[in-house]
Amino acid sequence: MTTPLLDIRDLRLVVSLGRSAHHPLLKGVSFQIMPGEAYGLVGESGSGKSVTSLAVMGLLKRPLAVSGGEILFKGQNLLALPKREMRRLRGNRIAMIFQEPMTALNPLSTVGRQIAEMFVLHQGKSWGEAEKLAVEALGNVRVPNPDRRAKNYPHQMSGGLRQRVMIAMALACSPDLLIADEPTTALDVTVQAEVLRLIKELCAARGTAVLFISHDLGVIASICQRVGVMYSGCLVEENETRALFEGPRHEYTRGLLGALPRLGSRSEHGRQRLVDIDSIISDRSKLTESRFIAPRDLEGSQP
Amino acid sequence: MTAPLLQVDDLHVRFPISGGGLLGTGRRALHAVNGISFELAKGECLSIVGESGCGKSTTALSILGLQEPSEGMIRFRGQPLAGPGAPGRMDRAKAVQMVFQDPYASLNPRQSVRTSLAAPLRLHGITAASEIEGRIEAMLKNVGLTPEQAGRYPHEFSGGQRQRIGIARALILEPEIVVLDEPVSALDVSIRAQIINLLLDLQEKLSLSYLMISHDLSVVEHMSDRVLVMYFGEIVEEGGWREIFEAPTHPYTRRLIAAIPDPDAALNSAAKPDLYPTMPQLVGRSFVSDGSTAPDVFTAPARSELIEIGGNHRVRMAVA
Amino acid sequence: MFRFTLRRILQVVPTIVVVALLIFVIFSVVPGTFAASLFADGKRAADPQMIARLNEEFGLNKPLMERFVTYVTDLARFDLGTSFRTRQPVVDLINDRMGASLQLAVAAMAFAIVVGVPLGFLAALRPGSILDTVTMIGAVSGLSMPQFWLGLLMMYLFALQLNWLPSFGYGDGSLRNLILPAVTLGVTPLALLARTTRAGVLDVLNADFIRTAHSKGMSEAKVVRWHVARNSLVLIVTTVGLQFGSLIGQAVVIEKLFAWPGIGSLLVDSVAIRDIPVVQGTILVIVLWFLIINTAVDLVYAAIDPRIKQE
Amino acid sequence: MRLGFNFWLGATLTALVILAGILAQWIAPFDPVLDADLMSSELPPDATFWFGTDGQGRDVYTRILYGAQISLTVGIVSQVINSIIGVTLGMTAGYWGGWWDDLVNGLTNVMLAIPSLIFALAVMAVLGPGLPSLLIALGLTNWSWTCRIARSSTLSLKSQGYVQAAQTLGYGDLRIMFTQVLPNMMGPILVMATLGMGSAVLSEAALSFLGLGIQPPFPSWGSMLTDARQLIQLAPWAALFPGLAIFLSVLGFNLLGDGLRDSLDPHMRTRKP
Amino acid sequence: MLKRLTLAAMLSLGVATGALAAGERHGGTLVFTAPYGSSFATLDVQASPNTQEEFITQAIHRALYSWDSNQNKPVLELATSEDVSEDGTVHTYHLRDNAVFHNGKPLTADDIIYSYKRIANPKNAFPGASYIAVIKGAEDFIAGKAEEISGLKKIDDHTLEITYTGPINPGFPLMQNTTVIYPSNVEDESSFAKTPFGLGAFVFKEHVPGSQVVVEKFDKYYEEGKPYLDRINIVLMAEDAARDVAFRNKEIDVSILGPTQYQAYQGEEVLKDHLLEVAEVYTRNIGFNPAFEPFKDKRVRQAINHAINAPLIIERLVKNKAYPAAGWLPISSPAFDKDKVPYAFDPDKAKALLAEAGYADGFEFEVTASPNESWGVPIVEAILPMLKKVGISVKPKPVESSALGDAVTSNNFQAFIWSNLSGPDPLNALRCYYSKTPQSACNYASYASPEFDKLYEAAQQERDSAKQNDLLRQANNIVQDDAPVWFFNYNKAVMAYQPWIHGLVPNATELAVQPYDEIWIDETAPDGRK
Repeated sequence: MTTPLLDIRDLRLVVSLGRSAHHPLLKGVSFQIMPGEAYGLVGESGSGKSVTSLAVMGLLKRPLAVSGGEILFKGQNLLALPKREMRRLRGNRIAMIFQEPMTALNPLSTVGRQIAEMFVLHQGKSWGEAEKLAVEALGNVRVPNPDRRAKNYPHQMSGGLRQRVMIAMALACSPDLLIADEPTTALDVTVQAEVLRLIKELCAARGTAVLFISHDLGVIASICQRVGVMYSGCLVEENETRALFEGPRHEYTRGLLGALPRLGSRSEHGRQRLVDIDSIISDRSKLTESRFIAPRDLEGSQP
Repeated sequence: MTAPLLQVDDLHVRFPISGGGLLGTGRRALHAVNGISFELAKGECLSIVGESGCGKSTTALSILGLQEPSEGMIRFRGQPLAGPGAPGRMDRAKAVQMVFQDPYASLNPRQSVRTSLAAPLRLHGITAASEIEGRIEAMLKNVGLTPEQAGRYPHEFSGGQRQRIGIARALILEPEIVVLDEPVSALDVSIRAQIINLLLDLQEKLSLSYLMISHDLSVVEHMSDRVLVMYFGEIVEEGGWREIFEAPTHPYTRRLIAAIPDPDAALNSAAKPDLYPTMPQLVGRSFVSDGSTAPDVFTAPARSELIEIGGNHRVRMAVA
Repeated sequence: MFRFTLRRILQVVPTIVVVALLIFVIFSVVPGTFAASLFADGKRAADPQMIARLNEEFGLNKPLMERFVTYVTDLARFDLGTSFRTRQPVVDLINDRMGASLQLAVAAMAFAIVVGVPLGFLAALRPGSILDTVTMIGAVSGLSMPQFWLGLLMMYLFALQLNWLPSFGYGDGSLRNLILPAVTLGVTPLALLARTTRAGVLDVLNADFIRTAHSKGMSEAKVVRWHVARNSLVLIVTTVGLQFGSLIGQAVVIEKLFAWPGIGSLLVDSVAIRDIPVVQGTILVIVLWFLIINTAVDLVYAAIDPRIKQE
Repeated sequence: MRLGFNFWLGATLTALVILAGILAQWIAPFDPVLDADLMSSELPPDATFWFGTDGQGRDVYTRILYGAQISLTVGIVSQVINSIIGVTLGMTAGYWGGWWDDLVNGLTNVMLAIPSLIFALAVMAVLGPGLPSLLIALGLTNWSWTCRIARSSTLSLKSQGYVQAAQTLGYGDLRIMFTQVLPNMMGPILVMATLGMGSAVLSEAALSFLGLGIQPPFPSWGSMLTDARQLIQLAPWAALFPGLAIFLSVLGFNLLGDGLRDSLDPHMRTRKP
Repeated sequence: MLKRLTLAAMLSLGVATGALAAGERHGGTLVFTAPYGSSFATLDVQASPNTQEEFITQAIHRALYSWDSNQNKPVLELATSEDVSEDGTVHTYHLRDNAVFHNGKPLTADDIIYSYKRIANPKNAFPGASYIAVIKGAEDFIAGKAEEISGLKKIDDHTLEITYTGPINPGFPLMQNTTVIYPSNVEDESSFAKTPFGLGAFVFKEHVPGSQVVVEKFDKYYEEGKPYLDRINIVLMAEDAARDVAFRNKEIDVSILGPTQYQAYQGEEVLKDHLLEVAEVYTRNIGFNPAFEPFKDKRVRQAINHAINAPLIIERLVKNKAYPAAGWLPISSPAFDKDKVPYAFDPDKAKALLAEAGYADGFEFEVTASPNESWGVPIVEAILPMLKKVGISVKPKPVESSALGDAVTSNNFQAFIWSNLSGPDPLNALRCYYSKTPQSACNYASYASPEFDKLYEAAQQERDSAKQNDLLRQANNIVQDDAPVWFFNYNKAVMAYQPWIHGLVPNATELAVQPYDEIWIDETAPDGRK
């Protein structure tokens, strides 16, 4: 049995609303990601999936704060790491791409320079060298005319290209873990498909593990080997992707899957009603109190 | 033969873009919609799909009178709805209404639900307080809200509830056509199903005609009777939902469908290609674009036409 | 960039034309004449013949349309006319004063930038700190002070009580004379700059791309140097430009108080004696100055921000 | 809406000014104009004359109380005029667009290019000194920022669903502007007006200094300060208290405006110059 | 009458020139102030009617006559003597033969003819043309109807004959700064505005616009041993407060004081001994418009004069920097009646007079006023409660200074408050009450009194100055009795000077204007200025 690359243990997060009042955002979340594995976190808005990723990156800002648990990366607790050490990991070993590629890039700096920063920061390269490597990195994410594109500013690029720049930046130092927070939500479907394929292929080639966050079950299914379903700050179910789609155990997961209009599922005879999630879930407020359903509970073994 | 409920004939919309020329006064025209034509029948749900910037929203806005067409006719029951001889806002309001995409931006934060629903009624000559109250109550019930919630303000509602209010507002004047602009794309997955169900129920109950704008093909497949695929201002393919989804012909349509991240397809990687048989051979004809490179939006597109390739199924080809 | 520059410069033309028309209209209905103002101090008896003679000399008894045509044709030849009082070309008068005005404006702005921008920057980097609180209280107080009151206080403190600086006037144009008026005039732009810098830096710090920068593993100092500085510059440059552009106009009160021989006091004095060509010329120059600075700012802006040129 | 300390401090100061203005008739111990005894001129503050007397022997405290009326009138009326002009032009320009928008934009650029103090100076020269002239002068000079904000707010509101919905429901343009657009941009307009009140009070002082403000015997703070600057050595209180009154009331307006803005939109921090 | 003036003059002279015996010292820099605006309009002083330019004139230029502050009358300046014809209209001037312009040209009669023609030239529209108009034939020249001024006749280089329109004293008009003599050999007249050449004791050196004019000693000045100073900086400084600070900082050598500063300086040990005071020839007054119903009645006008406590206002508000006015002509006027008492402050009498006139319940009127602190809105504010006590409501109607002249000369007022020239020539001063003087000229209160006219016309014809003054004194008393105005005060001008300054004179026409060639600086001056 290999050690997990990322091992999140009972992570708790709060948003402080004043001197003593706290509102819990994560109520004890645990999951592991193996080296090279693509793990998906799926959930609706406010379920806590994005803050989980920010906690791993150490990018939580007030009023958000970790109130308990551990985040072990290669056995090292990131929460206890000195700032300087954490900086050395960030970008280098753990990289992240964000949802909005327009605002996530500095509008006043060329994309080439923004990629080059990675090489300067983590590999101690000179700017000249770094810019050359940046062009190479752009080529790697299949941006046509990379040397010309490197001199472009973000606004001169389409959304898809910008997201490729983000990917090039994130993968510049061949990190062990890539966190992708809804990286395709703002993109058109055809572009989304290309970006997803790119992430999948590049990570596979580098052996980079992926923590993929999305509200879209289809996207998750097309990229991840394992999926965790989050609801209201809790992980309610976790399973291998196929198993989860074919046999959801938790009532929330069942409701979610049933509520999804699926391509090709429309029958000959008129339109059928979709499953109303509220008709499946007996009581939303009790959802998170029910037991977390993990695969080992069902099969007694781990993948 | 009676006129179709809604008839769009050779609709063009061009936007003047300032900023050209030395003084910024030079104008170019952005061709947003390039001569599209379609009809909407009573009780039908017609969807327009396409990616951002393809002109689908502009088309909808033209029908609603929010965007002046540059050319072409829009007729409602044979009467012009836009352009010369068009009726005033008041008449159009009773013919076409719209449900907006963003439930957070589509309700006036300073008006209670009751005000939002009562004001249009008053505007259209219904002044009796009891009648107004009655219709509001009935409408709220229709969309799954309680009459007690009428006094509340938008911020007191969840996203799904807001969308219900938006639907209620669109329906309060009892229009025959409802334009649905991405009606569920801003909603959480679990809420989507409820709103889709509600829309389908209301269509049946009130015998509404829907014109839906969407990029979400799974929703489109689920709800539509007919589908128009738009690409850079033109309809590239048109047909019944079955034709479009089971026998997509235009390369763009095929790309679009192939790109849908569908869990079933993803998990059964073998399934997808089988869905689409090889492209039908159309002798002497070729596609103007395969939808992989963007055409210049500042010039009118190359000449092409829609070719009938089967019952109720047409696809755009270059003029031979 | 050339086209952009040319276009921005040409866009100034209609504005200046409208301003020219506007001030002609305003000052054609202003009560009082220069000739009558000669008797305002009561030091000589009014002389109707002389008033009539002067009014004729200045063409004030011609019909309004005729005067308007003269005004416009003169302007078209960049001729601002001749002063009633000094009988010199208005351009010369303004030339004489422009140096002092620029000195004052540049000194005030330099003071505001040198003090305001670093304060705003530091305040933004440590929001809620004592420095931040003090800076922001100082800034809002600075914006709430009647300028001439502040100038008077400074005059009495630094010139009379402490005897550190000369209290008034241009003197031989040395820095010592410049300090008090420049500091007084600089307080408002200083307060504004401190506030906008803070706000601008805070906005940048909250931007998504700063989160990206942090996610790259950048240190705080590098984030500020590589990403915050340049991006917040856009707002700072705009504020500096707007302030600098309007400073000459705002300096009227300070110039009056400190007897500073700039075009602001020229304007006020000329209004008082109804020396209309000077009034019109001075306002036009002040407006032109504002427009030039703003155009320059736009160009700098475009140099900083590549998005502008594409608008 | 969370309102911070600044807002409450500003609100308190503003409330004090308003109270002083409203209650002046009852709480002022003297008449601001007629109770002038030259024999008791330039007296330092004491139990009778809380803030001392001025060169005319009038009670400075009384005049400050009455001065609040003038300052408030100047601040509020000029800003109401500014807001009406700015909102009307900005909203219609943003809503209708086209040549009207171009025209309003051009006009706004012209107004921005003329420093407001200079424009006010010109208007005052034409109309002559006095309160009505001052209200007009200050009311005509500062609408351009309001206009810009109204225009950009309208542009963004115009694309909001509820405005489009109102259009499809058959509302007329004016009805949409007044029921859908205007109420939803009142926040920033109110902020502009509040901050504008402060600058109007300061402008009044500056114009008084240049001899073009409200003229005596009206006890406006600006003219009190201007008159008293001659007495700065003989009767410093006559200059100190009006100066303080201006400072504190403008501070009040500014803090109030800042507080409102921070609570309305934390991103709208950049203040108009 | 001269007694009172000389007394006042002597007092101040004693202070100012008391050290004369110690011996005048040559050298040094005088920092003088020009307090009437923030700029000099032009260096071409013929073109400027402003007091501000007199500070330059005084240094650089000379006119045919000059004002002798000690004798309190105009005296010959550029001529050593004059012959006057029997009827008093023809004056033959014998010009100084040692007077040289700064550009090297010696003074001749041509320069004077040239200068007067330039001033009267209709194309120039110079304000001084009105003064030249006293020369015969000048009116036609000004109107453009003649090529020459017929009254100007050159006898030889140093003899000039001038024929006047009447038996006037030409000293008053021809001593003005707008009638100074320029050299006739300058080609480009526009250069007068940049590099002026004159006959004065100082040569123009530098003009820093908006700041100062610097002049330096002229070696070939016609008066032996003068000037004493090497250099004068004439500094612009209009703000009282600024001047006060600068004076206390010893940055300037003289300062004209406002009322509050006068009071402050009097109270300060180091400053109080160096104040030069003089009764200037201006009368502050509120003019009543007889077209306004209540003012038709003499009793109402007298009542107002009785109702206002002018001495109190002068003491408290004007800080004693004025003399209560007894009538129109001021203390320094040769026709001043020292026995005439001012209107007494007597509210009861005022009420009685108002009741007699039918205004027992009072009335309301507006006073058009500029912001001037000594004769503007503040004074109206001060009379407001006083008149209220007799039932009259006063409303100030504020106007800008520049609009005051317009309002008054166009007869568009109920009442106005102003300061008006009432000297030094009493004949000219009382012209403003002569019924044939147009309202717009200076008969602002539209005064018309047959008795006054008779006395005035007699005075016009009288060649003997003592008799003339006697006639004018009687005429002045008629005006006082009729009260067409409220007689407020005569200005007391006060100049503070640094202790090392000597040679200042009490100039009743304008204290701020001083004969620079008389001034000298002693050893106690600061180093930079010695």
